[in-house]
Amino acid sequence: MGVQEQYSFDVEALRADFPVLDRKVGGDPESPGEGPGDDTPLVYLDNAATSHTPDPVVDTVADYYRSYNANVHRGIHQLSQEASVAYEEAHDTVADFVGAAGREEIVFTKNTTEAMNLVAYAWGLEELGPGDNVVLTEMEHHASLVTWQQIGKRTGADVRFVDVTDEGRLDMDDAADLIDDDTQMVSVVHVSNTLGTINPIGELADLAHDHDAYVFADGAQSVPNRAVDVKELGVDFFAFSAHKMCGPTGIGALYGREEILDSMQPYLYGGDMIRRVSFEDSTWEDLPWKFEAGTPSIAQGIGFAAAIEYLEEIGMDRVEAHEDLLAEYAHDELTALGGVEIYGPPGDDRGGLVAFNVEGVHAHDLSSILNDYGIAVRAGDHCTQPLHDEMGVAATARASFYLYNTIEEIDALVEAVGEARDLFA
Amino acid sequence: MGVQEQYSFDVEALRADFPVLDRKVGGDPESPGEGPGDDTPLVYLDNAATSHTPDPVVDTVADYYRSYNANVHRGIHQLSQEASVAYEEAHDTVADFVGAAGREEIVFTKNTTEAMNLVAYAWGLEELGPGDNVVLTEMEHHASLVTWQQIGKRTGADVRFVDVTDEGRLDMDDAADLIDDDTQMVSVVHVSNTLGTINPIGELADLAHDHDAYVFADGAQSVPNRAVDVKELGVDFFAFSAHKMCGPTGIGALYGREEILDSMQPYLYGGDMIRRVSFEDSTWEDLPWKFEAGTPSIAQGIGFAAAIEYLEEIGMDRVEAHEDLLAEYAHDELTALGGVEIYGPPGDDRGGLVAFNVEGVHAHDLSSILNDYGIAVRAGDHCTQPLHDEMGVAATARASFYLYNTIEEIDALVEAVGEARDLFA
Amino acid sequence: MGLGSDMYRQQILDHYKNPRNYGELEEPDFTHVGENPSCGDTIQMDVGLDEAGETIESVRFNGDGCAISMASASMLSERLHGMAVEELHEMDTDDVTEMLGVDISPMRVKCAVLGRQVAQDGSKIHRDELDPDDRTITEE
Amino acid sequence: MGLGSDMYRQQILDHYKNPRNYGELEEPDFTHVGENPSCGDTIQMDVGLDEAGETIESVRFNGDGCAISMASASMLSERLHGMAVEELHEMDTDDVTEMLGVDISPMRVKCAVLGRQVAQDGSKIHRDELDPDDRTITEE
Ligand SMILES: Cc1ncc(COP(=O)(O)O)c(C=O)c1O
Ligand SMILES: Cc1ncc(COP(=O)(O)O)c(C=O)c1O
Repeated sequence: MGVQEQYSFDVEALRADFPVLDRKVGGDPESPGEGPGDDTPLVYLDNAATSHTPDPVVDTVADYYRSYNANVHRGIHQLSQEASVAYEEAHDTVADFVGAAGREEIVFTKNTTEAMNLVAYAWGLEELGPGDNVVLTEMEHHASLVTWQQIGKRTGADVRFVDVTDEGRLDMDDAADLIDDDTQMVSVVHVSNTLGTINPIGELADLAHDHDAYVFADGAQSVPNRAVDVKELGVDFFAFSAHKMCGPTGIGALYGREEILDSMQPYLYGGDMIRRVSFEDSTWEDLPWKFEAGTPSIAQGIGFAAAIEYLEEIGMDRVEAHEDLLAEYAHDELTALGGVEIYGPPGDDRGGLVAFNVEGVHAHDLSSILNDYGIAVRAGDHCTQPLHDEMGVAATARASFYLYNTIEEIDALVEAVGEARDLFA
Repeated sequence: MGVQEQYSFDVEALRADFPVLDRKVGGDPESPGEGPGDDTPLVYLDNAATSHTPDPVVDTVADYYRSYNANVHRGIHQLSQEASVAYEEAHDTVADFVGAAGREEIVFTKNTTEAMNLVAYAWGLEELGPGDNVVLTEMEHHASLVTWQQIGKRTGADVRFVDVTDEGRLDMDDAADLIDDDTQMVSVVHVSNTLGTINPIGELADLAHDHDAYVFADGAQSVPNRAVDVKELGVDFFAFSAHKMCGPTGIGALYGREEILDSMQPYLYGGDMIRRVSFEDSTWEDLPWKFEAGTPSIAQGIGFAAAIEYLEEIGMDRVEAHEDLLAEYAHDELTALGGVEIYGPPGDDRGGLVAFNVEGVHAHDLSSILNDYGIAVRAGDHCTQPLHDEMGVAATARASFYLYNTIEEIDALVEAVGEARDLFA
Repeated sequence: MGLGSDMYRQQILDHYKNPRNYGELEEPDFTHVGENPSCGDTIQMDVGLDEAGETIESVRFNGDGCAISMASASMLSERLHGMAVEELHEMDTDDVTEMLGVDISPMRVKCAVLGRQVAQDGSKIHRDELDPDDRTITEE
Repeated sequence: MGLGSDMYRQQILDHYKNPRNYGELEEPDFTHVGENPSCGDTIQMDVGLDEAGETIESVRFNGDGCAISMASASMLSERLHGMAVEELHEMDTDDVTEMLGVDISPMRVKCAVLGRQVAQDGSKIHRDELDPDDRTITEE
């Protein structure tokens, strides 16, 4: 194809770090990890759901358990010192990666979803009330949509949704209408996990700040793929998950501006987040520990930092270039195939994923058939049910790319989609 | 000593599964995992803070990443099927282990602390109000003490503390006085992480149920060490953490009786916990998924099940016998040493830990000195500050044991404590 | 190829493209609707019984969904003709896959059994064994 | 042996067991209390200055805590005699460990520096450079 020559780094060499990419599929799914019962090589295009984890990250996690496993923060013994330093410095690594001022602005959470809930509970439940409103978009992931919807119900605050245009972009006129002086929070997805749209966070932040509202950008699909600087974006809160960016499951981060986090009451209560406790009352630890109650996800936090170091070694600009290349190629080839409807903006202006439907083929059938070809895509509503309702479809198939995916894998996808189309014709 | 002959399993052979036990300490704590700068063998007696993780568990986690890493629940492709089956079955394994009816009664949380907060938020914030009360004990861990204290403040409910006797036991007469018809919840630690006391959960559950109150037992220090059956205990809620029982960090479990969990509103909102979402409202998934929002801690959940299988292979009765042996031996030897004050019940009636102070030596100094001998103990308030205030000390040193600890390690502890005592004499 | 391809044998595709007994009964003895939310599948089953109420005499189904759920409902609608209601109640997942004649991959079983579940639940409601407010949902 | 043992050299133990300048000043120019919550260490420093307010003339400390924090406060109280206030303000962690003459393991640094921090914060409050409501806490 000659497209490989455009790769911004040595993709084939990098694939060696991901043994799961050598999986053959077709085995007995009831016996995971027991190896293939078939010879179909895996083509993994479900990276927006979760990315794979390279050996250096898996090894970092294993090394924690094998060399210096201990509880953090309060131990005087050496293992605890080592674990504490590594866990606390992981916050610095994450902070640096997204341009936060320091560890005091980075709270480790379970995932993006918990980060959203943390702010909804610790800030929203306290600050919102009847007459206030929270502005979302029609393309929000359930992580923010359901959370603010339910917090709205509990506090009496109104929840509004910025329209999505036919091209899959935010209607910024509608945004300007909806965001008003009663708006307390604008919660918006940075890169849509269904449409691939890259939203104009800076503009939305300006709109929100003009009305003294906060902005929470959901970076679950942006941080894995592009260089992000929260200060440049001008957001007040930002969240992302390690498992979508070469990191372990079970860990994510909330960025919050220090003044705001400082003014917020705690969210989870327990050990490690307190300063003094009596039977009557308690006082709280400094940031970010105030928001990390109980034994934290130590191994996963350390693994998160290792994932960031892995990505930084490649360079986020190169990762983004690779995603752009694959997304545009997939968009073009699926379009050329015919009988395929693709959702969202054009191929040269989107994050690294393509959601589509094939005429006459239900997305779940399509996904089953692609699975027979070893191709892993996601079929469903991708946690954006209301957006799917707006698009008038129950489900879409979504192919999403990451740094180890290749042009050949997209060729395999396109060919298999063609076969499915013909099967149902 | 001859005491080894009383071991209920081959402790030396088992230690081979825990490479961290071969650590030498004295190296540079700023460079974790880079190996020792000294030759002092590690004696790890900080298991109540966190236990070590055996190779079979570490390998299970690594194998997930290397062989079938994928997001769960909704994927049709094979990796997602494999990951889903393994993650969902991990709930069954945990349910079986503690005698729950099935996966619908087991919610995976970050840790014990989050499990407590889940109930405090999803049940407590809704159900508690002025006039109600929650009964705790003076020996509660901050995980429950601070949580109910703060939920009490937010709802207007009264929070009461059952007295601890001089011998470190619950004053059951006081419990009978405090638990009344306005009591909605009795939240009590099963095995105290400071005193080692094994509390009479069954009796407390009867008291609570006589007054139509729920019982939440904190099993963080009991499940790792003894066979637990939540139905036999008669509790309504129960919680524990994998990292204290050979499992990964970042995962724990909440047991809740199905009828109660079913009647509760969700806690965290987002993907995977919903059935239908519109812009206006949402409906919820079945148990336990209703309480697991967002991408779960998949690798850690699978690792949790592997830890349970590891423990079951040894047998929980044997684990308990080993803990009893070590706790009694340590209690006796430290008592015999002289100049040591030990907190809590006698040596033959306690969980596998001993908290103590040496006359004239601050616990932090003691811990520093023990660290020089390679001995890792915890010094501080062990997240029971109010209990320490009651005991009239700012801090205690705590040695806590697990299945890989030996009589020789306790001998080393006792000898080093003696040296510290003499140094300060 | 793995399990899935097998799922789209000619017979399945034929039933999907040309569903049998598609539509509604004018005077069904019972009618019931169920869904499989994760796929967005929805199926309605209309059933007519004999005088004794023991044997199924007529069946129509309609709805929207993936090939597996639609083909399975279509094949079921043929199978149910003349079947004793008792026998319907005894149909389990194995009977459905046997009827389909293909291996169903685990994540698609809920699609395959939707039609059967709707028919069973409809009959149970008809017999007052199930609360009519209970919705039929095939999802674990 | 590692870092820690070194911490309990004779000099440290001597200052711990026989603290110098222990007590309170009758008329201090400033007095301040600080704590290290995780250890439960609490230290009060009373300081008297010369007429110009530039040189430290008298120091007393009291409190409760581990050997490192107490010995460090005791040694500091000796060192401060006759020291320029400016010099006190310039003291950093290295100066404290140098004064102690031993390596301080990372988790104990907050104990070692508590006395110095209390003295510095007290002086800053005296100079109106710090809000008197700010508590002195040595914990990262
Ligand atoms: C009795 C008790 N409860 C609760 C906890 C909290 O556990 P985690 O930190 O895993 O949430 C602990 C451990 O620190 C404990 O010992
Ligand atoms: C845009 C977006 N937001 C939020 C999430 C939720 O992330 P997590 O499941 O890791 O909490 C996802 C991924 O599923 C996503 O794509």
